[in-house]
Amino acid sequence: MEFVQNFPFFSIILSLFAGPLCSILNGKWAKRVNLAVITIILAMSSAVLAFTLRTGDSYVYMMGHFPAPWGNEIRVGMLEALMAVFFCLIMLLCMIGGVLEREREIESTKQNLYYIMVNLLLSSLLALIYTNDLFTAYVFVEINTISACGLIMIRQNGRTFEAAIRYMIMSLLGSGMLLLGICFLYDLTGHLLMSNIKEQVAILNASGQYHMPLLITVGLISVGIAIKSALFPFHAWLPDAYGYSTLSSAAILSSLVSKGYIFLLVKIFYRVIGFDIVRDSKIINVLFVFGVIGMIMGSISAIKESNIRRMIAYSSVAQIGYIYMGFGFGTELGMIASLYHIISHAATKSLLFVAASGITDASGDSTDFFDLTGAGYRNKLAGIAFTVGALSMVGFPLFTGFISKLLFAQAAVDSYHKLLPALIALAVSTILNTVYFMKTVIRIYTPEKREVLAKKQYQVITMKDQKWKSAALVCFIAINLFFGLYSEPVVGLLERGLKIFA
Amino acid sequence: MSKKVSEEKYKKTLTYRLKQWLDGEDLFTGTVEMKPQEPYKVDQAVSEQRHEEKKRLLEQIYDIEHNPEMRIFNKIYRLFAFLFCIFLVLMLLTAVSNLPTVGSADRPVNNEVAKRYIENGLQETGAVNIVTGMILDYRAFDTLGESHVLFVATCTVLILLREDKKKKAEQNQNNDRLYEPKNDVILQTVAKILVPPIVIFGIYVILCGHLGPGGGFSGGAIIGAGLILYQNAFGFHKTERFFTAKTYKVLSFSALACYALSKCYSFYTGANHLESGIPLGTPGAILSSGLIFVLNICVGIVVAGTMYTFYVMFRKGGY
Amino acid sequence: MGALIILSAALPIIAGALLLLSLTAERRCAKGPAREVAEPSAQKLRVLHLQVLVILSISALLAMTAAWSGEHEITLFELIKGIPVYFHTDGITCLFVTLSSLVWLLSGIYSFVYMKHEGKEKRFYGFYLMSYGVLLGLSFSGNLVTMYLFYELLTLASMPMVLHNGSREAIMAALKYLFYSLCGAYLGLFGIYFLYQYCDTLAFVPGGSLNLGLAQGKEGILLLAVFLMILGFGAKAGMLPLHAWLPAAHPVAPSPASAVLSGMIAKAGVLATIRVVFYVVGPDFIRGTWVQTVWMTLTLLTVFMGSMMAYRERVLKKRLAYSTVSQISYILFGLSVLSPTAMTGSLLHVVFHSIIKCSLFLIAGIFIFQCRKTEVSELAGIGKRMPKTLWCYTFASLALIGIPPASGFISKWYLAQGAMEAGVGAFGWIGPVILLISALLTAGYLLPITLKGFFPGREGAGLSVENQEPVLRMLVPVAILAALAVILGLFPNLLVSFFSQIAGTVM
Amino acid sequence: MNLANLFNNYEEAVAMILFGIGFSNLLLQKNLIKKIIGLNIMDTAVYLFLALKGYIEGRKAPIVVNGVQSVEAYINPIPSGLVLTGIVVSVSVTALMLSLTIRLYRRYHTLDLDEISTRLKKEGL
Repeated sequence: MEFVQNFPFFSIILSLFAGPLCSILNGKWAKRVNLAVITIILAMSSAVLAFTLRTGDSYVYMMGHFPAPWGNEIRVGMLEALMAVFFCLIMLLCMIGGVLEREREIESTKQNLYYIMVNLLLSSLLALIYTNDLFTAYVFVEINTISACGLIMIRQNGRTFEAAIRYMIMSLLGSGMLLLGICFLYDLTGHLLMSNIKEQVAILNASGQYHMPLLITVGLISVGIAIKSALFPFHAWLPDAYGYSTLSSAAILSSLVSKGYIFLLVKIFYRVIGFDIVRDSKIINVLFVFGVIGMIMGSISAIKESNIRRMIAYSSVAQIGYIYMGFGFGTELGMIASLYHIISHAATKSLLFVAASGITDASGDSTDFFDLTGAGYRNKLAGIAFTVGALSMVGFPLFTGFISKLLFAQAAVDSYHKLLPALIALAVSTILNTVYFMKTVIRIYTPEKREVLAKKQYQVITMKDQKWKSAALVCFIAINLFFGLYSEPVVGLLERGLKIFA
Repeated sequence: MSKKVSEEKYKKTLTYRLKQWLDGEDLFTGTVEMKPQEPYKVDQAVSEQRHEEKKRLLEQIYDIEHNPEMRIFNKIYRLFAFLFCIFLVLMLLTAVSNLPTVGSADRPVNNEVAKRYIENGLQETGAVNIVTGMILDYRAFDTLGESHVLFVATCTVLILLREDKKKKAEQNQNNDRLYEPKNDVILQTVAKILVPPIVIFGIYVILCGHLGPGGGFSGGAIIGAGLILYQNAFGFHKTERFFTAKTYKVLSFSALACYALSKCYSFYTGANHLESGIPLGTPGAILSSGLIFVLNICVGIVVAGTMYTFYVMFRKGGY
Repeated sequence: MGALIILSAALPIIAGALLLLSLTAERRCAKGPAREVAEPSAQKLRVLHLQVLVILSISALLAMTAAWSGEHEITLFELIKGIPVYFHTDGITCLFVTLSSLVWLLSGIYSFVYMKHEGKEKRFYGFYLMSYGVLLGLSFSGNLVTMYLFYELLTLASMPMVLHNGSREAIMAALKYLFYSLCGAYLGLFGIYFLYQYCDTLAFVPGGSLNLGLAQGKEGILLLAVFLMILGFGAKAGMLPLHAWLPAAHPVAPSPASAVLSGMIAKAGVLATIRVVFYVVGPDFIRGTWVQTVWMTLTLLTVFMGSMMAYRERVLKKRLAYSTVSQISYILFGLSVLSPTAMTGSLLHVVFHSIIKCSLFLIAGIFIFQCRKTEVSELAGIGKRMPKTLWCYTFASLALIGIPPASGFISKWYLAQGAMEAGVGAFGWIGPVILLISALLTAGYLLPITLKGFFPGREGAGLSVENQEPVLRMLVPVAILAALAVILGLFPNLLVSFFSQIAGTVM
Repeated sequence: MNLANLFNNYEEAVAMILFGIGFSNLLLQKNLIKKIIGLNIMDTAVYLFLALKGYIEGRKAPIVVNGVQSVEAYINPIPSGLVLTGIVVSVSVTALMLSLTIRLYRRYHTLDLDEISTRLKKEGL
């Protein structure tokens, strides 16, 4: 067993350990520790990715002295490694991008608490990515939920509290159903480890025994996770949470947290239930329908929104709709499209949040749509970055959004019955996206009247004023371009990873 | 000859609009704010007015008492939610009605996993209490996560309730009697008598976690209860002599760190098939079952601190 | 050979990017709070012009050689599985490559002088080169997705040329242009999703690669998709109903920019439409369907409306813009008739219109540059001052109107003939009639300038004396273009045979 | 649903009904405290359900007494462990919810969530 193979476990335990460590440090040191930890984990995960690419197969890592099914274990393939690398990257950039806001908006004595939350969030995400045990997954889902709630409400105003409590209620409903589903599965199969459960489920499915409970279990788990990841009807908490929490929280929440749950759902589909069984159960049609509705409704409410950050938040409702639509196809291609969209949406949405904050900085911290007039000239880089993000969101070629839209179209071609609704939904939501994103871009590039400028005294922001944020923005743009142009290997990697994922 | 139409009337007509459109003036008035020709103005007054309008609108929309649509919407929403709950319960009952019978020994749950836990648990973990052995050795990863759940919850509570602002703290000092109990003789006497046994019992429960019912969580909870009782009786001044925020920080950090590191060690050795040199000792003795003993203590410390911290935060927002 | 394609397209893009980068670099080292770049010295400018000229000519040379030396193809890389970025060359490619090289070179030479009074040369030439490269890529692109990619890029690269002078109107016009093109392109994308599924391949095959067996029973939705694509790509070609950006964008752009804009970039829409209709879907699929009818109606409407608008327009460049709208719809009408003759006609008209309209815009630029005149009414008596220019203008307009033997006549003849023999029912005669009317209108809105210019009558006092002929570097390109406009009309056989052969391959 | 079996494991049925009650309280109650109570009912129901998984008729708790180590002697230890873990989770979540409620109450002097959000929307924007 090579030493590299320990890295997934190390990365989990390292971030887990960094949490309590931050509790005894002051804010500044906590920040340094946090950044260092994320960087180290990024390096380790890329090493793991390289390793899995070399071996081309996934391996099982035993947590403790007892093999499965007696002990815990984690399982690492290239899909997991890729996700880990990507999540670390995005989280690092978000943390770098949001430095200023954090220092401005968080009480100085509570800074370190924020970094505790981030560390534990990272560890729980990694655990969700790697774990091979359902109950462990449940425990870390809870960590994920609570620390996400902490991220929301660290900036203390009424909005965030309300958002946090709505978020908690929703996700508690979700995790209740998830836990119940896990109990059912345990009762039916007598195992908690995913692989063993799958064997048992296959036997049950063959014998036709316990068909009904199995169906209900799949339903419970899918609905539970759908609730937790803010699928359309359950998104009430989302706009406030993303719109009013501090910048890095908004970016991380929108790009990573919900994605962690979604990845868990993929894992459960493939590794626990078996995808063909899921396909035969009608549950994915429900997911499809809600995904499509979410695509449209999210965009519509985004058009109606006049607060730029809330607008971006609503657009991520639509994007999550895309992802679930991809699941709904119930095909390999659809799953790959969704996985790719997880990546591209994470890259783009965090870019958009950071850029939007840059723009609002240049317009007197007002997020109101009409006050952004001409902000693109006052903060050039942020303007460019926002334009890039917007173009990527509306599926402009060269950027990642275009690729995922193409992949969705390809997937739609495969599943005959869902073809028409899927394509029409794609087209409609693309047009809607164009409307509200282009509207914003046009607004931020509409020159402001001189007298208004004289009255409002906006400050002009250059790259020197916000070094960190600018660096993050540049990296984000680079990532978007990379995934837009060089997507072929990534998609291929996703395919291979998905093959050995089950 | 068509009769002359006045300018503004003409401006209203469809033909004029069509002409505009054909001239390519702008199709998108109002939707994408493209008004190239007449200069666009946003001065203070306009924006003020806009905000005013928004406010009024919101006033109308969101005061639920006088907004029938809202009320009806709420009613419908609640109705649907209720129906959903009913549906859920029915589903679950259906599922349950198809589950294997409760209490029978031949259900899928009772498989080789439980068998090994029971039959070899004592030898493999050294814990007489099989459940403890299971959660702290076989499935220790869950428990690690679980104690961190507790920790992160404490941190959120600190975020929400800890008063760090100077003047707030002073206020608390001023109306401190609001937090301090009257010197209640009965309470204090009872506390004098009760607190030591409670704490000692808690310690006993923690230490014997691997021998009998109990363990870190229960024992820690008991100790926390003892601390809370003490605080109630004697007030913050006395507790602050031995238990402050700093104490809690250090304790919880060291406990969690110890927990994490030891588990890290055992996971690492286990995964790499190395022999962990930790002696299991003789089953039944206090100093037995290797790491489980240590872990119980760590968990106990964390839980006790957390319980007390919850209480203090809810009560006062600061130690 | 394949490498040549990439090279010729990449060279201008990279060069332009480098220019822009150097611009930002200058801005960084520029002193002062305003960070304004000092106006470059004449020396610097000459060097810059030389660079631009060299790059243009080199890449033009490469592109020509790549295009004219038989059919090649090259796959750059796979965008996603099964969708490569794929280039190949055929007749249409040759046509567009040659034309755009010609237009870009000539208006480039012209702009060396013209851009003096616009300023910000570096930025302009940066985007000028980039859009040239992108246009080359567009005409080389060998499948639908590649074409879409470059089509969008073209919008992005050409937009800054519109907003060059940075005035509020310019910016709004540019954003309008952006918005219209994007929306059009998305209508196209929706179509691509469908064709992707029902075609054997996305690559361009003469006569189309639509798999009718697969499309069985799905005709309705497919027709809708095709229609949307025609509409969407028509946006760039200024077809109703998405034409509104053209008259807004042209007047504010610098004259060389508007020359290439209406000369070639608007033709990109035509190119896309040709590719979709004749190389992917295939003309047989939409012949005789409602799509063809609606398409023809729209184009004819545009033809008529455009010339009407041009007729009642005061500002010269705006008038020319409207005439572009109508003239390009001639081309689209010729395509929509779906007969070889008409297609030959429209391809001819592509060539002629590019040359003519380019020269006309350059001349309008001369008027602005020499005597700051934009309104038509102000141009009375201009012929006294700059007869050569006005003669060029006259020849060009004659050609555009289609007075035999000038070039416009040939193309319109083919168009009308094709329309009549195509068997498209009423349109067989409605089309030619409308073409005729609009030709008259064209005469109506172009010739008065000549007349007033040479025979100002009493109003000639408007012009002060010192307005003289422009320098040769401005005059020569215009002269060349005007001459071409006439000469090609005199000896059209080569072009005609070439285009009819192209048309023969697709129908 | 076959009723006979439903009556056989009526304990589980009770747990499910409890779950439903808790769920609907968490979803429908306006009062935050009641929501939290609902949450606890829900969790408890799940733990009851989980504990029932381990129960085997006439067997003892899994603590080895005088060396008997046969499967027949003890109930299944796994669910008990899971319940332990779950309880801790629910404790933490409850604490978090309660402190959030406290903060909201200090701000708005009401426990009605709709009321709070209405006020927010009125004051906001």
